[in-house]
Amino acid sequence: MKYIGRVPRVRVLIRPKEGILDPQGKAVARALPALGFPAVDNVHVGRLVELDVEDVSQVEAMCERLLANTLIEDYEVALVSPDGEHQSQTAGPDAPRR
Amino acid sequence: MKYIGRVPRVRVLIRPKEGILDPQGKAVARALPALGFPAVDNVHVGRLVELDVEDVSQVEAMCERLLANTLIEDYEVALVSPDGEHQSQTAGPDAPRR
Amino acid sequence: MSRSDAVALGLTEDEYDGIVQIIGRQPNAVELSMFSLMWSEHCSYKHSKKLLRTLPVEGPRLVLGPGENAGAVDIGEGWSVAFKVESHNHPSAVEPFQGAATGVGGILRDVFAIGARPIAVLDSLRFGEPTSERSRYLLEHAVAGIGHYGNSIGVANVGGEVYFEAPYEQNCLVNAMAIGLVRTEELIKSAAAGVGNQLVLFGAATGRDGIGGASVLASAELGDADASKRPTVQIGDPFEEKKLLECSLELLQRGLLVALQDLGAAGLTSSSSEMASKGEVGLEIDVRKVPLREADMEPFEIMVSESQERMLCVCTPERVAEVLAVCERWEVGGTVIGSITDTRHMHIFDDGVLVGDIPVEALVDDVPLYDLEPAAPDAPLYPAPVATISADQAGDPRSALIALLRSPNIASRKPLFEQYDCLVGSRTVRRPEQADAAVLLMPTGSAIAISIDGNGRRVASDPYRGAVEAVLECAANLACAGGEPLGLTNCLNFGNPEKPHIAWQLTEAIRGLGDACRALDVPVVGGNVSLYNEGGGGPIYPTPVVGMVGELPDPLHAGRTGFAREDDAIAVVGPFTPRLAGSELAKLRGDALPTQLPEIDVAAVRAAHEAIRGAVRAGRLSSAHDIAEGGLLTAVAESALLGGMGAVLELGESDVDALERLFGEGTGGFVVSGAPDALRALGEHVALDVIGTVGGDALDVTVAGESFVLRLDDARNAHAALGELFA
Amino acid sequence: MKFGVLQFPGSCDERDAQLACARVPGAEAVLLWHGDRDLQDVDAIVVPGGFSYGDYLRVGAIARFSPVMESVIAFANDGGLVLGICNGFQVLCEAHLLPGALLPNTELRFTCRQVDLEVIQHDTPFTNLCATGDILSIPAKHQTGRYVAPDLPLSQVVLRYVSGNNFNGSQDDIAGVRNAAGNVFGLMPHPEHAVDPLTGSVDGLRIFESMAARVPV
Ligand SMILES: Nc1ncnc2c1ncn2[C@@H]1O[C@H](COP(=O)(O)OP(=O)(O)O)[C@@H](O)[C@H]1O
Ligand SMILES: [Mg+2]
Repeated sequence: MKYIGRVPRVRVLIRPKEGILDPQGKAVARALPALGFPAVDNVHVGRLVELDVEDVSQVEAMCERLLANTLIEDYEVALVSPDGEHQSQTAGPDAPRR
Repeated sequence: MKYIGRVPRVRVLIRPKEGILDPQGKAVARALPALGFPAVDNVHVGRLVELDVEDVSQVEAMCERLLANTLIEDYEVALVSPDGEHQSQTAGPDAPRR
Repeated sequence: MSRSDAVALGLTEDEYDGIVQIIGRQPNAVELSMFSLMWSEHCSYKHSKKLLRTLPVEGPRLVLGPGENAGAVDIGEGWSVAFKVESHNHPSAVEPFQGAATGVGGILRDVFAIGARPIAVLDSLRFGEPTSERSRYLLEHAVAGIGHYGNSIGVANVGGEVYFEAPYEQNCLVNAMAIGLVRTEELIKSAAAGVGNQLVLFGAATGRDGIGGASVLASAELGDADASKRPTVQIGDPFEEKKLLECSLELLQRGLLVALQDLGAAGLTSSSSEMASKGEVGLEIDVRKVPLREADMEPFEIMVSESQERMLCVCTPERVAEVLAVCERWEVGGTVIGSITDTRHMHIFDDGVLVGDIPVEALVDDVPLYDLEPAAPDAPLYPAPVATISADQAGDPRSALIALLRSPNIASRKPLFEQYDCLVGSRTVRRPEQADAAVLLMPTGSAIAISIDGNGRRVASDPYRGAVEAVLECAANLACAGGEPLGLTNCLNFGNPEKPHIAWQLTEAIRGLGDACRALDVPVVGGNVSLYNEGGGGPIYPTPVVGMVGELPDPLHAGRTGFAREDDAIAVVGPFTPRLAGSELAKLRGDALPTQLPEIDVAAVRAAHEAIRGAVRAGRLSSAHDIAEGGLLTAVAESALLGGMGAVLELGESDVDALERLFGEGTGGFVVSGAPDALRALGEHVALDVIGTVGGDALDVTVAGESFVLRLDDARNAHAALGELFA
Repeated sequence: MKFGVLQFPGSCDERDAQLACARVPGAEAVLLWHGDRDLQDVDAIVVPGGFSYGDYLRVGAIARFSPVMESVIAFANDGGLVLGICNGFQVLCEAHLLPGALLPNTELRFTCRQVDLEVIQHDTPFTNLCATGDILSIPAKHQTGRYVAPDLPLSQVVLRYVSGNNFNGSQDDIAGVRNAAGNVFGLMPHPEHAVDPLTGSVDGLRIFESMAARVPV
């Protein structure tokens, strides 16, 4: 890993599960064309959690227990460098590919 | 670009600007140690917007006009492939590096 | 589809055989999924219908009784008030925020489905003890979900109740009651009529939400591997419902509809077949016309989906364009999905291909009704509550009072109800904690009083008398605000009725409910039944939740709970015989539940209600509060805290034990305050005992020669204990 | 005096605002549909409370782009009086008619509570019937009312929460602000819910009456 001696920064993306109603995504999808952005599709709104954590292997457990509501949300965990680039990533057990 | 003939999928990460109180981040930071995850720091909670858009160059304008409120939020735009990997990214005019 | 498919869907083998006999062949997947839902307890009331028929459903002010989406009572000048309570227990146990939110959404749709504008919501909640992490989680999220939906849609949440008892640990209860306002002549029914008329589905698109039991079909048909086809949690979208509400009311106001019906449990299946059954007609539906959120849904999935925020209406063919235009103005999707026929069959098509054909009667009316086999238990059904205070604490009146004020069943509900908008609509004359019932201004210039009640522990102790008490407590709350009951709704939350002891609880409770309603001359306008509330830990306390709407002619004279004037006299009023058995104090010290509650003289209690109501309406009382959990002293403390004024109490000699006098519970008692003359006048109509004076900043209590003082600040700290659960 | 009250999909308090306006002697109030650009010759605009467009994405973000808001922006730039209440305040901030933004309450919870507000400026079109230092008792009810405005000039602060009443965590206890010109005003508490002694206090009525006092009849 790149950041030996530094605490890794982790990014968690949390989205409504496929098939679950996403009222926010629906509202944004309706609004964008009216603002002059017609060619938009498949809009979804989710949450972003970023944190510094020593033991990255714990993040999945954090997601399962607190950060995501796995009944209705999928999550995806990525390690980020300080300039925001991805280093690696893992996804929740049954994250769909959208 | 990789997806000639396919509509690109774009991911927008929206975060509270530095210096703006982030009570959601704080609440997560407070809850995690109680759940047995003590070594967590610098937690922030933001929004994730994902959409398919033909003309990716429009996304910055969408962010400025609707998706983010640049008085209080920074945003970052990334192109994603269908398996969730980053292809490239741009950040809002004055996104800080955290 | 075979017997085993039917059993997997929750039907019995006999029921399956009955279906085969009625339709003369084996049902296919679409038909069996429709039967399994319509013949479920939830839709058919097969274990409770015979008992419910014993409830009184007539009254001079009744406008709409049980059977429609909500009941309604007349409040004069051409206006009616519609109301109903409903449970959303299981979805809330799975996902408390969305479960509670969609519970509110569902009961609101019931109210605007009859053409009434929803004006208020109340909620009735039961959780395990807050010492359990899971109970705290359920509480926090259920309250947030109720607030989210009601606040966002702009319907005031004006009251409710919450109890914490161990038997609800595995099975929380989330009941919501909605109140609506409607011009009586504009009430609309749900009976489909007019062969050739069109069936329009409007509102949200249909997804795989809440495909509960029928998920078995999904896995059978689609293969277990296809995880994305699994049924999903219903997500509430109050914004969509707000538009749906305004759209529905505008459609009605323009006179465009023949019938209107909401989509609730069992989605399109139950809404359409019930409309057809009531109108004695047939229906054709083409599922491919239903707008879908996910393109690849099977016909049976479309028929049973419980996606929220959808309505179904019938209009004449000439009106379709206008109906769709109104939908468009409100940005609500609207689509013709079928029409009315004279076949008295449900014909389900998939893009023109017939995929289901069921006689309406078979689906809706031929469901077998079961007789219960009640048997009184000969051993206690529930373990004694775990003691949370010592015998010494319970024996000392001052520390017992503090413990009671702190008790989760008595502490101030402010941390909950502050999360609800109680004001929107500009009708709220009495907000939570201002009076024992919420009071709302009506367009006639008069007002209504509303309350919801039901102490499960008392019903567990004595199902008949406990249910009578629930009705009386609700009416007592109304009386304290000055309201006279017009109608009652109820939600019967019980365990598995196929078990004799649960059947006994249910039978006895419904008998109590009926007797109490008859004794008060209050008709039951509707309600809801939620059975099989049992987790690993055994059945819940039997919990009939009672909601009542009453009227009061002059909102200026709505009653108040809190003391309001220094030097007022304080009195105990009514035929009150306090008993510690089954009380909150008994629970705190870990006493087992009694096997019986004291006999109730309902006529005397009714007379007390009338006396209190008369005095409140005449503006002669400064405060009125019924004595409930925690007994007399708790009631006095609550009036003191809510009014911000102390009291000096002097209880003389009595042969009743001091603890029983101070903290014993029972029905028929009130604490009132007012000018000494006014109390004397009240005492001519009802038993009344002056016990003290309002004033100071403490509760200064002398009972049987012993005195103690509790400063209001200390009482207030104890009473704020629920705040810790939301920290 | 003719008030216009905007109505968006998801507005909740628009009828309450209409009723409140109508309590001002000689005033009438009409609803203005979000999709119409015509302001019907009103003398003042009220952007009411509620959850326009479900408050999805970000409070007020979608409503500010509705057709009626184009007219309201022009009306405001012409010096017309515009009052934003709760969600209306959020919409006006998003539309840049008022400085700042509203963020989730520090407790992250919806809270409905009667609050005390101190009048900081009485010489505005919205508070001219108050005296500086007056305390108004008005209910507040929202989940996203933490006002943040990094460079707000003090001169634009019109109302503050009295100490102990700022449950949302607003910067410097700011409860109500105006624009630099003074003709646009927004606040999180709901003056339209404080206009009738039967349902609460009447302190909110002074805001509507102040507006009428400024508009030549
Ligand atoms: N779950 C709830 N939701 C909304 N309001 C509630 C809830 N629980 C209690 N309240 C309100 O709090 C106040 C006090 O409640 P409670 O002590 O249970 O009253 P009571 O003893 O008369 O039944 C009432 O105004 C009631 O309507
Ligand atoms: Mg009561």
